[in-house]
Amino acid sequence: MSLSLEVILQLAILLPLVSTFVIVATGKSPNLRESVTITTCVLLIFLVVNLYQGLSAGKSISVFWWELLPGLTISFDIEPLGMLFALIASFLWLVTTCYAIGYMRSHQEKNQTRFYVCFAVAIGAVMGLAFSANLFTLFIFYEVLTLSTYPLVTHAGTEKAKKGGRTYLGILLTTSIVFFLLAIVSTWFVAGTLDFKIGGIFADDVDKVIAGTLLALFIFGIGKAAIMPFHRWLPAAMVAPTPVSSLLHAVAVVKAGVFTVLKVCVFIFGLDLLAVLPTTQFLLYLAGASVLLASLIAMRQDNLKARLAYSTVSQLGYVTIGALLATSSGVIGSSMHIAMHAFGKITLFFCAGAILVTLHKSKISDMRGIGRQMPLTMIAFFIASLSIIGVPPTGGTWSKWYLMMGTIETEQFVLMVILMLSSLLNIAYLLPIPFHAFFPNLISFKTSNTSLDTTEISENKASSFDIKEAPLPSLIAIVVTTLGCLTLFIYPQPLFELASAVLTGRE
Amino acid sequence: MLMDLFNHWVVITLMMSGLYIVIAHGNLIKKIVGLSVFQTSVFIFYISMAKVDGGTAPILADDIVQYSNPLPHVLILTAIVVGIATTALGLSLVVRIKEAYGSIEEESIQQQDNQQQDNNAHAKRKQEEEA
Amino acid sequence: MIDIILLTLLVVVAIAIIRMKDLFAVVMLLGIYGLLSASFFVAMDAVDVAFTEAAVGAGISTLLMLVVIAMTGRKEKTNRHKPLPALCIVLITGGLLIYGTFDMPHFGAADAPIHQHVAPRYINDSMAEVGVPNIVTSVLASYRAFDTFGEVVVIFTAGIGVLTLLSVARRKEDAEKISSINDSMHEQHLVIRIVAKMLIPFIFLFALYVQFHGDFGPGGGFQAGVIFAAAIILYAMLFGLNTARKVINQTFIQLIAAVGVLLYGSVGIVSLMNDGNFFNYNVLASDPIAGQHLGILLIEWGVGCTVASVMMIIFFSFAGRLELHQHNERVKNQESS
Amino acid sequence: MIAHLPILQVIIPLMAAPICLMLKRAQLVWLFSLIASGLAFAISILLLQQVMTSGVISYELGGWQAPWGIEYRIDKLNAFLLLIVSGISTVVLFAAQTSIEKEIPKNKHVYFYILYLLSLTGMLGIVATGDAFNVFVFLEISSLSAYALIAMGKNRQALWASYQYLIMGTIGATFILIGIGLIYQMTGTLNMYDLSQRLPEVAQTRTVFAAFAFVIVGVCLKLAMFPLHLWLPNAYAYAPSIVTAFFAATATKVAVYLLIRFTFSVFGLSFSFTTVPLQTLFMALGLIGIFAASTSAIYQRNVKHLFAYSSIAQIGYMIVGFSLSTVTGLTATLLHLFNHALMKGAIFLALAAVIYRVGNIELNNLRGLGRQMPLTMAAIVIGGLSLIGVPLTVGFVSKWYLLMALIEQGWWPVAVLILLGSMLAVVYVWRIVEAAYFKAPLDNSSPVKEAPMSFLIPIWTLIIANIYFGIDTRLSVQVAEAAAQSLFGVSL
Repeated sequence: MSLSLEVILQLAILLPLVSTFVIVATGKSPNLRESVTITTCVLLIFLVVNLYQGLSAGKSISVFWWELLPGLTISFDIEPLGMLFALIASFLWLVTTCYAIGYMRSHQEKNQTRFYVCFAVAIGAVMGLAFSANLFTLFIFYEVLTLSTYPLVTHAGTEKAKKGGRTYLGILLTTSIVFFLLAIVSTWFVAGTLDFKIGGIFADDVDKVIAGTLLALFIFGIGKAAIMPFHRWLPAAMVAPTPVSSLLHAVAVVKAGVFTVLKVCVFIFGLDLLAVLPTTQFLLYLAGASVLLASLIAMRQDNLKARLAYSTVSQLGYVTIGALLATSSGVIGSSMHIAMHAFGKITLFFCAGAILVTLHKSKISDMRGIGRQMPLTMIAFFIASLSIIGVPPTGGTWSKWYLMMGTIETEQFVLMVILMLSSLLNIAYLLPIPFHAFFPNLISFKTSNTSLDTTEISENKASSFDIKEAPLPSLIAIVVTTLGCLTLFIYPQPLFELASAVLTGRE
Repeated sequence: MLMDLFNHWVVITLMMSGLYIVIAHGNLIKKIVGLSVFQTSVFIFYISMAKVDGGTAPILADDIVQYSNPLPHVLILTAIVVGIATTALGLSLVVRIKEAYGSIEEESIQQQDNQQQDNNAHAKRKQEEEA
Repeated sequence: MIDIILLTLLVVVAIAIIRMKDLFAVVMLLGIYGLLSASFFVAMDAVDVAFTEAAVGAGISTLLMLVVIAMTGRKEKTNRHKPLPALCIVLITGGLLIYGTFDMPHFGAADAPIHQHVAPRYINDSMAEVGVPNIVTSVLASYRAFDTFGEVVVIFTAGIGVLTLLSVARRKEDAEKISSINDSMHEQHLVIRIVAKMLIPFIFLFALYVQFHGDFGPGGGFQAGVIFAAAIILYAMLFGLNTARKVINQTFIQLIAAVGVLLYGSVGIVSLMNDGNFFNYNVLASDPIAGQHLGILLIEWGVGCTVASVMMIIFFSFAGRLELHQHNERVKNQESS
Repeated sequence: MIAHLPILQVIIPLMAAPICLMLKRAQLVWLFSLIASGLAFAISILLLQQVMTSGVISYELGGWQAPWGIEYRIDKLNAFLLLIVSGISTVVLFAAQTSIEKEIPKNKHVYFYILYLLSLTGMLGIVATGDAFNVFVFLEISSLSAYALIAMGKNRQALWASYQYLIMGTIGATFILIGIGLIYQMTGTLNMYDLSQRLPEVAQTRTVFAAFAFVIVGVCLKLAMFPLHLWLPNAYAYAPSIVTAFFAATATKVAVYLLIRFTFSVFGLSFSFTTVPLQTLFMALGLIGIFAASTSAIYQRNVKHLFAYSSIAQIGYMIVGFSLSTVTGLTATLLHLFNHALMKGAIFLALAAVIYRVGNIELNNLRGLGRQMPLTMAAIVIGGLSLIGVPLTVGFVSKWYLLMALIEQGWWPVAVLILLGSMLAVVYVWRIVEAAYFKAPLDNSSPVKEAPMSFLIPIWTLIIANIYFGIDTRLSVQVAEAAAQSLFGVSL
């Protein structure tokens, strides 16, 4: 490869954006349009892998684009955490695109060109976000991501979709502009720079109260991390088509949020400062509460996607906790959890979408016995659930392990208990779904209206002789991500290396 | 001392009666009359500050030593012209308003506008419901 | 003493204006207000201003308002909709101004700052620098020529504004019908018509006198323009708009209005060409004083042209509208009867 | 000729106006006024360059020395403003011919261009002059032409709006006249620079205080600052669309300029902000203005009304920056002057295009336009994003500076309020986005075509400027900062 790594870095950001023009141009012929998308995905993965190799070889890759105001630049720099995020996002984009092709076609959605365009813009924004060298660049791509995903959320164009879109945009923009931007400006004012630096950018003698306030502003401002009072947008955004929910709300958007939280904790504040700030403790408990409460709410949801959404809110809390613990195992755990949860949750969403497309069911209570019709899907669902819960043989085990280690190291026993409790709750709200799918005749929890249940079950039985899986592209996608969950258990080495290099900078 | 400022105070009273007419009266012509009174009174204010005791009109002549200040006169000449320009434009607006609304009373015009707005809103809502 | 009396009268008139409901009376009172303030200006040694105020405040604006009232009706509706807030605003504003007066230089004091700074040069040196006895004219036309240019542009703007608002494109047969009715009406005033016919040339002559005499006494382009326009307006009122329109082509007056502004401006441009600053008349002729005289003469012409033609434009627009209005009323009455 | 640039800046559009009256044919007149405005723009660029390199330019009209004659005094501040006004005017004028075709009767087109040029002249004159009374004269030129232009609107409400504006505007101008009279009485001079030298001696008098109050109230009436804004929404909403685009982008800017000029240069910083409690008052009014106007904007059905209220809110931001009386605060205000001109110019031009095609500008008329007029609606969306202050648009740059200025002074709560205020902008901008992109067109509406090129070119020129100056901030920030510093007497 003759291209320099700097060029590749820029290409990785620009390629998805450039591809939008081609997608628009080929919008008339769906086949051509989708092959353009797929080609872009493959190319992007190729570019990112190249970058990864460069990083592994110990090269420093940074690009400077533009100085907006004196000292305030748009520039990019590759470090392990960003690399990790970019790898996951680019890989899952390919998978999701495959899935989306199957889903969108069989669902006969309108405005598909707009869909793919926004998709590409979003992934470009994620690349920019992952590689940004300072908070300002990150903020720009953060906002681009918000705006480019809005049309995806409201894709259906119905009144409900619009309402969901309003909540989505309202919360994300409000938090990012009112808190995040304020925090950025203040950081700029206090520290004089916004560059990400290991160990933070604040002077040693910085006023603890101000820094603490800033931390709180950051945590609340990064609405995409969905910490509890500002989590409403996530369930609201579930009105989107499933591929959108899966990519954006298992990978791109929410992970951009926690990624930003990690970045801010590690590279703006630095772990040393973080550990002594007065608000850290408070925010930790807030994140803990978010984890627990979201799990509890998830249990009460009957809509599958809503349940998954609340589960995501809860899992995001894990990452935030890991970041705020301010120890190396916490950070490693968080970084790995970004990846593990991404694979697990995207699989779950894929399955939910598959059920919706083939059986037109979105309520959990309607899903009894569907294991016979969609065995592959439901097995995948089961494995992914295990990963979310954090049980071997799935990747989720590792990240939860490190997170637990973090809580023990810092003697945050309350948090440890919370994490464990939440895992139990995970079991309670996730596992029954595949369980009932395969064994519909076991006694249900709702004994009062058994009669109703039985009739439903018999209906299900009547129609459940044929195996009726999702469209092929979607099915491939499900299989791939499920295998990902398993592989990450057996072979977490690259991830682990990247995650543990976060604090030292280079591998 | 008070007598020396007395002139100013009377002029201020004049200005304020003009301003009062503009604000308090609803008749459009009366408002313009008010503006005229207001502006003319400001002219009086300018001209009275130009006066010098024992001075004469600022036209040079051999046997005069004390002249009143010519500068405010110049300014007010300009301002008078500006005033008539505004009045003329204002009056032509009044004529057009009378033709369009059939009235030159502020209240009635406002009422008609509000009514029209309500009607529009009503029609819109109907349209929306149908759609 | 005379100023106190005049001021008192002004106050009385102002109160009467507030209280009157009959717009016709209000307009007449406004005319009186203009005249009284003109008299006050004379008492304050501001003869030029008095001249202008009498022509404008008492003359033109009263005339315009009367034309408008003829169209809109002369009754003001009784209710005053917000007397209390208005009173508050007025009291606060007035209070502030009165508060401001306490540190003001006293009325007529010769040691006030305005008599010490800037103005003395006009009084002492203008004869040598500009060479015109009327200091007001030299300040107006030379020291602050640009303000006066602005003033001409304001008048021009008003003319164009009134044209956009009131000009009517009417059909020919309508116009003839209207004019035939009007002509019959005007025939009643035979005596006045003959007297006016004799008077009008003298008014023109007077306008020319004021135009050129501005250097030495009160007067100048603006006053002359108004007087000139007044003569035409008088003619139009007595002989009917249509006759007047035949004498004075409407496009032609618009052209003159534009030419006036251009004439004024080109004096500045010519001084630019001669390496002087804009409106530096010194460079217009070999001798600075001669240059000043030439410059002032030309710009006063510019002012006169624009003012006279804009006044006519305004009057014709209003009166034309009035005619149309009356015609429409009559048609309506005929239909209803 | 270079030495005469300051006067040519004003004289060219001024002299062009009467010439237009002689040209008669509307198309010719349009071309001619476009050239005149373009020349003014070119001159303003030259002037700005000259001022940035060699400092203040003083031009004595009539060759008379400064306090006796009228002086044109171009410093960084007014050179910047001249650039904004003449630039926007040229771009907007480009679209005028097509736009007025449907909104103004044929026989009045020539008058329209004349009044437009006169209005431009008035604004340029206000900005360029260094003489307090000359300000009044040119203020009246711009106002009178504005009244007439607004009254040209299609509906009868335009007449009523214009009349109300006339009354308010004349009261404002007369207040300024009173204020100028009072300071003249105390100092004996009308020249702004001379005034700034002579005012400190008499600064403690009650007369100067009253003068200050009158000038400020008068200017704020013109500025449509919060409690004095009542004339603005109707005037903007019912005026012909081109006029709205022109005024929204320039007229209030000129008034803000006057406010800055009088408080900082004429009365002086120490008087304006120490003797008089201007800071608290203005900050409070600015904030209330932001919230009250943005909230009203949310409830408007007419899109022109909506953005008119948004303009009042944006003025609030400028006022807040101004009220801080720091270099950064003033820089923020000046930047926002420039940036807001770009956004509002673009948005109102795009609305003009919508009116040209659809004929109406209620929110419902926008339904489905995202597909039918994609380029125009995209422009409105980008302009709206800029209003919100999304990064990489100009709106972000000015918001950034405003926040910096507030934090610098420790006004944290105000910073939060400012940001909350921009959330209200999200709401009203999003109502438009939803209508345009996510609602099906009404059944009885006929499909429309994309706007013609004569609209798209100026609209997108402004939109690209919106993005360009959001990314390359060197020019705008450098000039705004230099202007602010020079007002504070900080040497560079």
